[in-house]
Amino acid sequence: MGATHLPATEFDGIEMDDRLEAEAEAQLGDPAGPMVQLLGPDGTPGADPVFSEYAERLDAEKLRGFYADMAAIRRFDQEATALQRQGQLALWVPLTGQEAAQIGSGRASQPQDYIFPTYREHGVALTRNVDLAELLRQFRGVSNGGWNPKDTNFHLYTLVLAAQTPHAVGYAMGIQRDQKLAAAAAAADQTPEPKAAVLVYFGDGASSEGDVHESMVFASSYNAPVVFFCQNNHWAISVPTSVQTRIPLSNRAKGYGFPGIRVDGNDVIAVHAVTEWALEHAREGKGPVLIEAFTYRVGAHTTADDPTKYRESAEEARWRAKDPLERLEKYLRAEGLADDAFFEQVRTAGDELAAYVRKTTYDLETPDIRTAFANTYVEAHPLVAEELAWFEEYSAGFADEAKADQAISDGTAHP
Amino acid sequence: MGATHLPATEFDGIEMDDRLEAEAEAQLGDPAGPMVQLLGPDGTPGADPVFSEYAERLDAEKLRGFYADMAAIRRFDQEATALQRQGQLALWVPLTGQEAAQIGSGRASQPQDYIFPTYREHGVALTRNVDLAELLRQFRGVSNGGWNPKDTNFHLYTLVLAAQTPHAVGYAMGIQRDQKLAAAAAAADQTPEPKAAVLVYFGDGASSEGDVHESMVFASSYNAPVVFFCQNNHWAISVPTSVQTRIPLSNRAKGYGFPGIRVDGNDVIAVHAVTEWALEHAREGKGPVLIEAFTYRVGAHTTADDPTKYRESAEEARWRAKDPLERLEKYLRAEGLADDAFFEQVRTAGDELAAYVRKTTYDLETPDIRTAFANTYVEAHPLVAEELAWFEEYSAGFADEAKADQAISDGTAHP
Amino acid sequence: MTTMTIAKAINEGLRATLSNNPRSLLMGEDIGPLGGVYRVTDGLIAEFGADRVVDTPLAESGIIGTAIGLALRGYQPVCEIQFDGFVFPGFNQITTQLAKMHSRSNGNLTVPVVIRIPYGGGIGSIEHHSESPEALFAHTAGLRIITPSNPHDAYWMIQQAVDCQDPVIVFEPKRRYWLKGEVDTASPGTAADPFKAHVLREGTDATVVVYGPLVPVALAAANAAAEDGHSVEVIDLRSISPIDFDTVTESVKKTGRLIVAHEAPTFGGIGGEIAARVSERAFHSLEAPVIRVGGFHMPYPVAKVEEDYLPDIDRILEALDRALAY
Amino acid sequence: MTTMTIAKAINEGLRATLSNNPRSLLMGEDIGPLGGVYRVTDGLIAEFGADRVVDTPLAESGIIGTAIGLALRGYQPVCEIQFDGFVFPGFNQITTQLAKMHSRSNGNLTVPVVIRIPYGGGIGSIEHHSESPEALFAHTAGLRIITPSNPHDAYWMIQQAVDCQDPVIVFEPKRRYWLKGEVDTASPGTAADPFKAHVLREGTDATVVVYGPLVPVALAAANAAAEDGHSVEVIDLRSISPIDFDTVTESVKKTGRLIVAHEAPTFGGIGGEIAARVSERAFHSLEAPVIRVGGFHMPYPVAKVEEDYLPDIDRILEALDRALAY
Ligand SMILES: Cc1ncc(C[n+]2csc(CCOP(=O)(O)OP(=O)(O)O)c2C)c(N)n1
Ligand SMILES: Cc1ncc(C[n+]2csc(CCOP(=O)(O)OP(=O)(O)O)c2C)c(N)n1
Ligand SMILES: [Mg+2]
Ligand SMILES: [Mg+2]
Repeated sequence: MGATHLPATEFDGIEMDDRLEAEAEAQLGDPAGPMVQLLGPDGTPGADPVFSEYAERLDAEKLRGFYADMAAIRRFDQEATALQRQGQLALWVPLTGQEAAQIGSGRASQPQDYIFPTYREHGVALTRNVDLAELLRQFRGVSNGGWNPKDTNFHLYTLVLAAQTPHAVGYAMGIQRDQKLAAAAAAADQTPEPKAAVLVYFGDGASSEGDVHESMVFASSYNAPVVFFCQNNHWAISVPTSVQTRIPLSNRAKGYGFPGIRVDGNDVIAVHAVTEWALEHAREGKGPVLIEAFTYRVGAHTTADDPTKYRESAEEARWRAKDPLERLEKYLRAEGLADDAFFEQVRTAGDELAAYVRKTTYDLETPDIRTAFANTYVEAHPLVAEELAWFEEYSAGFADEAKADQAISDGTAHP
Repeated sequence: MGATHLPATEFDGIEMDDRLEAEAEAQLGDPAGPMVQLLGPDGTPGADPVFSEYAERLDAEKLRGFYADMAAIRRFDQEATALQRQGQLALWVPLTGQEAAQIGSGRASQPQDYIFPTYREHGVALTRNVDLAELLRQFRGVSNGGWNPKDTNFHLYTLVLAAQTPHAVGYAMGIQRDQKLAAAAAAADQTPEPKAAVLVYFGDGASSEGDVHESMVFASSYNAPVVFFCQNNHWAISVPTSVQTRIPLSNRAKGYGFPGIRVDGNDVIAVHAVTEWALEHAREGKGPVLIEAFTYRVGAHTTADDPTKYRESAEEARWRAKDPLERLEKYLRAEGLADDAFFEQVRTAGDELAAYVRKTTYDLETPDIRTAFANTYVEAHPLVAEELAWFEEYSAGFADEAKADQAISDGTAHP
Repeated sequence: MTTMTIAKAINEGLRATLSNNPRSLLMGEDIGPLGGVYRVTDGLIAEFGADRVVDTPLAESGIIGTAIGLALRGYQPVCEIQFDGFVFPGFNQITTQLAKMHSRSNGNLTVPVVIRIPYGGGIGSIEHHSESPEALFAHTAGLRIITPSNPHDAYWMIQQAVDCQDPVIVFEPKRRYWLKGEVDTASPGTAADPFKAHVLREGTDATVVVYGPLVPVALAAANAAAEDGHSVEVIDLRSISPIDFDTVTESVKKTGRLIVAHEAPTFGGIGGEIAARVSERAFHSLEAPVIRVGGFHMPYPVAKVEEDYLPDIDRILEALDRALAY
Repeated sequence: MTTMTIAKAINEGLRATLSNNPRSLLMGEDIGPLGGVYRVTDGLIAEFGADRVVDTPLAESGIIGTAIGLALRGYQPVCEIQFDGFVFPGFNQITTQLAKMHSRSNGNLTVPVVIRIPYGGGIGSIEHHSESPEALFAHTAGLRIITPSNPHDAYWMIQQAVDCQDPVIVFEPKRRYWLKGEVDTASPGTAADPFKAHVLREGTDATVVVYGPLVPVALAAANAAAEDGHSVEVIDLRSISPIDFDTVTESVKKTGRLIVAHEAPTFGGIGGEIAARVSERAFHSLEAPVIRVGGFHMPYPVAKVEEDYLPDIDRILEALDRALAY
């Protein structure tokens, strides 16, 4: 079949099936297609005609910062897992293995950008200065949204998979409108706001949800300043990525006509470069970008999960060999950008963070259901008021009973 | 930017925006990209390395049949529109302009294939031997599904846009399972069933719904024998295709790794060839295909619609010049495959069809709400029984009242 | 005072909103040049431009979802869902996201999205175009649901919905779009609170509670009952969530009998909630059980039999007879 | 008779179905090698293979939608929705397609799809993992909804659901998955009809109607009430659509008082339907209004306060006191 007749795929329609099979198989291990990589698993730097430029902007301090961030969030992850084991948290969602994808992308964002995470983006939270103790509230069962997104432009975690993706596009449509208003204001001699974009995270599993599609349709239609960041960590709980797609997820962008880039998600430098490029692209009004960060969830899906049910430990071992921290450490040491003292300092800082998190978790306030009554609506609501009144009376009854019981056992009860 | 680094799109990430803009603009008129065409608007045949072979299989009778089908369904469309104007139908959804897309694809299907239409596929219905009078039941308001899909393997119309697409994939998954059972049966020396596939229709507007995406994900994941047939008729009621996508819709297949083909939807020979190829592909276990038939809705969205509110009549005129019937007529005449007598005969047959439809529409039974009570559940249901009993008593009350009134006016009422 | 239809009143209400509130915008399928399939947004894109009146891709989850995002950025989107039966692709965004955002953010975030849904039957239409799914939203905390029955209410309620900091669903009684009435565009008057029920007609023997499309039906039934010597009080609920139980209970304490009618199927409908709560609040006043009049437990039937399905004057009178028979 | 948990009973029921019915199959997220997040499908993929136990892409609309297609081709799919709060992306397919297919085809087509949904709270979980959305499905005609409260029912009801030619949603009380009980795998006995309510405890002073997770709570409340000298009848509804009103009405005619409890929010919940219909059927027998006990009108709250939200023994006793006070 002539290639001219299948403009819609790069596959030859007749032979494509065998190729597709082969490719799909290949992807289950290492990615078959090209992938942006600027730092190999052994710490050797790579080169790229476009993204090397972004990597070159990074000075030693920035690079050390990446390492410190990744080490901090890994230490935090271990501490949270421990807290869950001790019953201090109801559940924990570990990120180990995905530090580069999260720190690299988060550090590429600007304060004026707005970020929609899913529920595993603790590393991104760190880059947005979210108090990590606040982040644990949700997992301790004392809050559904532990922090105020207005403080950090880091939205709450969303547990309904992919539901945040259209929010991100809508937010970006709001930025577009704000920019028009700002342009008018600037004409009226005010300082213009810095241009902003939206960065939205979702997983390889979530990519199958219809909301991701509708978001991409809207984003493309309105040329919205949004970067879709898909962390392909190879698993959706027990389901491998091959069930969601038979070709790299970055290809999804082809259906909508905006760039899709697959990047080595364990290479913090490449992730940072690609995300910085994509956010600039979006902020400049050039439209959406899809980034697929090819990475791996080294631990369990959550502390309630048991990966031995569905995958080989050999696979985990293969990916541990591509560890994002180790490769950056190798690079920093090889280039003489960091010494033992630095790594020692990072370790100490990690321990301090862990201690802080442990303490603040123990101290987290116990919530009151009255808060839930108060926050269901912004404005007054008669049904909520009625139910709250009932609850108060009902609770007071128990208090009275308790008092009475106490009085009886105290012997102070009036007969 | 090196093309190697953006495997996920064929666009150069940095320059893509201008190109995208230009391409999108171009697509609003004629398609910019290549498109399968075997019969030009002026009736001159085209050639194609793959699909010409399929066209060559068509003998004169088949081609005349295509013409007769297209003429019949256009005549039917006019009659239904007239019936709506006369108040015999509540609503009509005209297909004029899309005859080639529908007859070409419908005629490419085999009896064992199962077809899921949306709500405008009257031409496909014709190719499946659906009684066109039965088809009008829905639009007369006497039935939600005028025919039994089991008789024709042509499913009911679905009005919730895109909702039928996952049904199609599920049905195809059923075919896969049946084929395994059949293979076992064949081994046990029974005649094997002919291989089957599913053909599912949806519009350019519906393509934005999440269900289309989830369907393509499932179809690709299970390599299901399903052909997605998108009739891009340029409009979703008043919204142009450019709001749904900025590049050809056939590109959507690229995101899932199966072939996507754009075909001239006003060229019945090309549509037939491409669909035949795609259905064979699916039946042979090679997986799904997306076909985008590039066509135009020449009339209103429905008889309730007023296209002058949203588009120029010049656009309609431009598309009338690409009329699917005229171009086939030109070709048949030029090649000496049909003469005046044939076209006269087609006209007479059309008038007969119109007369039949008119008569059967007048005669269509008036439904009874008791049918709705009966068909809500397959098995007995106490609430339905209770409500039906109430309804019978209530209705009987009116009958009694009417009888009493009658008796009074007759003077036969007992005091 | 101006006379206009409900459709026109909503159009004017939206025009007023777009004029007064620079961060409000409209979104939906075909609401631009076409002006919506019911012409409710007619002329607005010409006046306010495509950034304020947005023809969206055909995807309801995308419409609600992006509206939530716009609201998070400080905008006040008014989404049109083309027909009642087509809200369901957006159900997840409404139920799990829109309704809960304020609560789950501990009050830090507000998402004042308005969703307009033409609803109800009686227009001889095809499948999915005649449904009354209000109960499926009323059960979810965090949403408010209102439904106007006349042009004056329609004009003001749409604006009040946008002003409200909670998400509001406005169910518009589509078969009454062409119902004409007086609108006072200068002042809402008694329509100042969209969440309050209105006693439209006073009576002493029984109370009929209705909303939206059935309001004229109930008033006609009350007229017919009056001829038979029964004095019927008619209440237009106006707000389905919250429900103004004070007004309803007060009426029932006076009349002793309650009929609730809606087009939605009786089983699991909002009539059950009203019956249950009023029975609790006015137990000793009730001379008869609350009688519900509603759709049957079946998908909305085909147009040619919808008259048998829809609560009409006779069905309300039959219920009244049953209530009076106790 | 064998002793097993509810989770195990469903697992055994599914195993029996897969063995007996070659056209049945299971579909869902993580139901394969993992055996489902609650291990309800544990071991089944090993026994029946990946064509019968299908790990699907992560897309609920796709799961329900393809199940409908499989049913149209003559298969009987059993879909697992991972948690109550995640059914909403599939709501459109359930409400507009699955429920209506038989009706809209004039009875020509059947779609015997089963949807399993673990539901309810009390497990200290995070958001969206503790909800009780049954009322949002009960309002839609064409669906049937059942919920087992013990292993014997669970074993049989899941099989009966697959056998039923109508679509059936099975709400599984997730906090009772580990509740043990006797299962007679040889015969359903009194559990032969999944749509019939069971009187679990007889009484004379009041009736308590519950289902699913609250059944043990109601039984415990009845025990406590007995100590105070009140004789309480406890009914396990078992089927939420249809509701076995005959059994409930008969009981209320005897006891004169009814309390309905469910975890779902009271407002717009199925308790309203029960209160309304029983009030109509047993008006003269009711000594008190039907008292409903349910969740508050708020999104399901965070784990640390769910005890304040969930109906428990004390809440049922308080309702009983109120009913007895009339
Ligand atoms: C709509 C919805 N369906 C199901 C779930 C249950 N669930 C939680 S996480 C998960 C897997 C997600 O996989 P992926 O998107 O790859 O993200 P990852 O956990 O790997 O970061 C599932 C099925 C959910 N949260 N939301
Ligand atoms: C889910 C849903 N939303 C909205 C509608 C209302 N509606 C009916 S047809 C239509 C436009 C469909 O356009 P397209 O898919 O291109 O098909 P065409 O009518 O052009 O054949 C709309 C918005 C619907 N039927 N279903
Ligand atoms: Mg994943
Ligand atoms: Mg179209």
